[in-house]
Amino acid sequence: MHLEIQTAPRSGTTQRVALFGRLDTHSYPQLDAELAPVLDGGDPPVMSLVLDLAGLNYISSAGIRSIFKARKALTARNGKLLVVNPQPQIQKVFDVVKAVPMSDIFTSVAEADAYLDMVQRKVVSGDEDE
Amino acid sequence: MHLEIQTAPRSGTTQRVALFGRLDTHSYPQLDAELAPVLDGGDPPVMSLVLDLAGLNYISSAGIRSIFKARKALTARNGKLLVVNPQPQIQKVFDVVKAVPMSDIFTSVAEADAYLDMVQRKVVSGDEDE
Amino acid sequence: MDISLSVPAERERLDDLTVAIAAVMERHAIAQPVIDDVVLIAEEVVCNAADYGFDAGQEREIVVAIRAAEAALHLQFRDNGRPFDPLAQPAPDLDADIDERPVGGLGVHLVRQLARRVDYVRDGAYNVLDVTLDLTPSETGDAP
Amino acid sequence: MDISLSVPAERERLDDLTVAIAAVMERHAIAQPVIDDVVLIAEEVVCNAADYGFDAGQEREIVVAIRAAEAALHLQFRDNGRPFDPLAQPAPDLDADIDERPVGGLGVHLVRQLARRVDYVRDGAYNVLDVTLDLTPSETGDAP
Ligand SMILES: Nc1ncnc2c1ncn2[C@@H]1O[C@H](COP(=O)(O)OP(=O)(O)O)[C@@H](O)[C@H]1O
Ligand SMILES: Nc1ncnc2c1ncn2[C@@H]1O[C@H](COP(=O)(O)OP(=O)(O)O)[C@@H](O)[C@H]1O
Repeated sequence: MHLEIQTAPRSGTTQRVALFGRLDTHSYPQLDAELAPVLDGGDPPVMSLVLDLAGLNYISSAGIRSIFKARKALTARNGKLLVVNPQPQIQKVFDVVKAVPMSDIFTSVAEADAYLDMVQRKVVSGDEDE
Repeated sequence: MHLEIQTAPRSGTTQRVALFGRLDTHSYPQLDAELAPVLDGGDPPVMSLVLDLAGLNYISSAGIRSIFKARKALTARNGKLLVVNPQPQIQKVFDVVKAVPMSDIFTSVAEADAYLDMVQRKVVSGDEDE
Repeated sequence: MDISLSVPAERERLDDLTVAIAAVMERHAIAQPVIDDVVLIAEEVVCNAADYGFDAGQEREIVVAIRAAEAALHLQFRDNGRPFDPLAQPAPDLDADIDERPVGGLGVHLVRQLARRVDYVRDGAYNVLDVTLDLTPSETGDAP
Repeated sequence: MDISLSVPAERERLDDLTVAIAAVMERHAIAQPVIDDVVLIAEEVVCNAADYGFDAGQEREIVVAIRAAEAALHLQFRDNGRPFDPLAQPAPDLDADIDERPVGGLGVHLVRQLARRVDYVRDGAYNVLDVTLDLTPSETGDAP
């Protein structure tokens, strides 16, 4: 009845993880454990983590802390954490604590994928802004 | 979400009433009000009241009191109160307070009807025990 | 499970109490018949306190504590109403002719019969009623 | 709605509290977003008390009282932990570079932001935190 985590097969340097249920003070260690190998890297390391939150009903500051930690680990190696389809309660909490920049929140997996493709093309063609 | 009462069209001197939900300290006045005209009589008066409890999930002493009152009103004019299909919680409470004699509890409406038919035939043919 | 709930001792507050108690027991996978018994006991005790326990205008409070331990569920009711020992009440005469019996007086009897054990003490300004019910061994009372 | 619930101030007891609170609010037809906010606030306050509020071995208790009145829901948390005034905490710097911000320190901020109003007093041995939330007019808080 608490948190369920579905980790998709890795696709290139992109990893999709879907969360269902409640990410709170009881369940955040489960997410930390599931994300540890993803954040540790691999060869080549995961550069984009897409968190699909369509099935997540509730988040508290303990859950925010886990997502924040994941985001830091990724940005430290110039990677990205994208969030897809947060439900209203989740979006509200994200807004209050500014957990994820607005530009990293998408309303569908397809939209996030399109964004990642675009970034990828920029990197390959060498015309990335920074 | 509380008590629902379905009073069937009267059939001869038999009245069937089905209860759904909870018969407790909040809802017993509803049953008292619904049964008042039935117990008042009519011409000819109701002689058999069949309470169908298949849909009743919960009863407390306040509900027992209502059923007890109805039973008294009927037996005062040689009528009968039969109970059909009490669920386990109801049966347990009935047992603890001996609310209705075992012989007046039936496992289906058909069984109660058959019993009433039999009593009726006895009355008509004049060979009733008492 | 170790929670206590308090409401004004009024009939209108009964359902808040029982809904909350039932939700906690469901979380701990307590069997439905036990939940039904607890709700029934709470209804009988709270309604009696509300109906008979207080003078008009008196501040009325009732607290229910629930604790599961071993194969037992412990309920404690505590109210600040007039002293009333339900265990001192005569049992109703259930073997009397059913048509002669009074229609009421069954609440206290129900509580005593459904419980494994009931104890009463007057503790200062409080009636304290301890009610113990059986749990089947699978109902741990310790949900994750 | 006028109920208070008390549990030992331990993380393991949090869900008994929130499940019971949610059940009572559902009965009063309180909107789901308000229930979510109340559960979140309870989680933040109870976990903070459990994590930071007590010395090892100290008896730890936390009480939540809920009352609905007019267009507001009033929560009161009362614990016997060390004095802690959440309103005296500096707000986190949310406008700092997101990659430089600390990962924690958001619980108290969330509580303050979700509530219409928060008041704190130390009352003898107790921290008393009053939290008021908005109800939409259709949420009467007075179920039948
Ligand atoms: N809390 C109480 N304080 C004072 N008197 C009580 C209390 N509870 C019960 N009584 C008395 O005990 C009697 C029996 O109660 P009960 O068995 O619940 O049946 P009923 O409420 O139908 O009379 C009541 O009629 C009342 O006189
Ligand atoms: N009940 C409490 N008693 C003592 N200190 C507390 C209490 N609650 C919070 N604190 C302190 O306030 C800080 C901020 O709490 P909070 O905003 O919930 O974030 P976090 O728990 O992630 O640190 C905590 O790190 C702690 O030092």
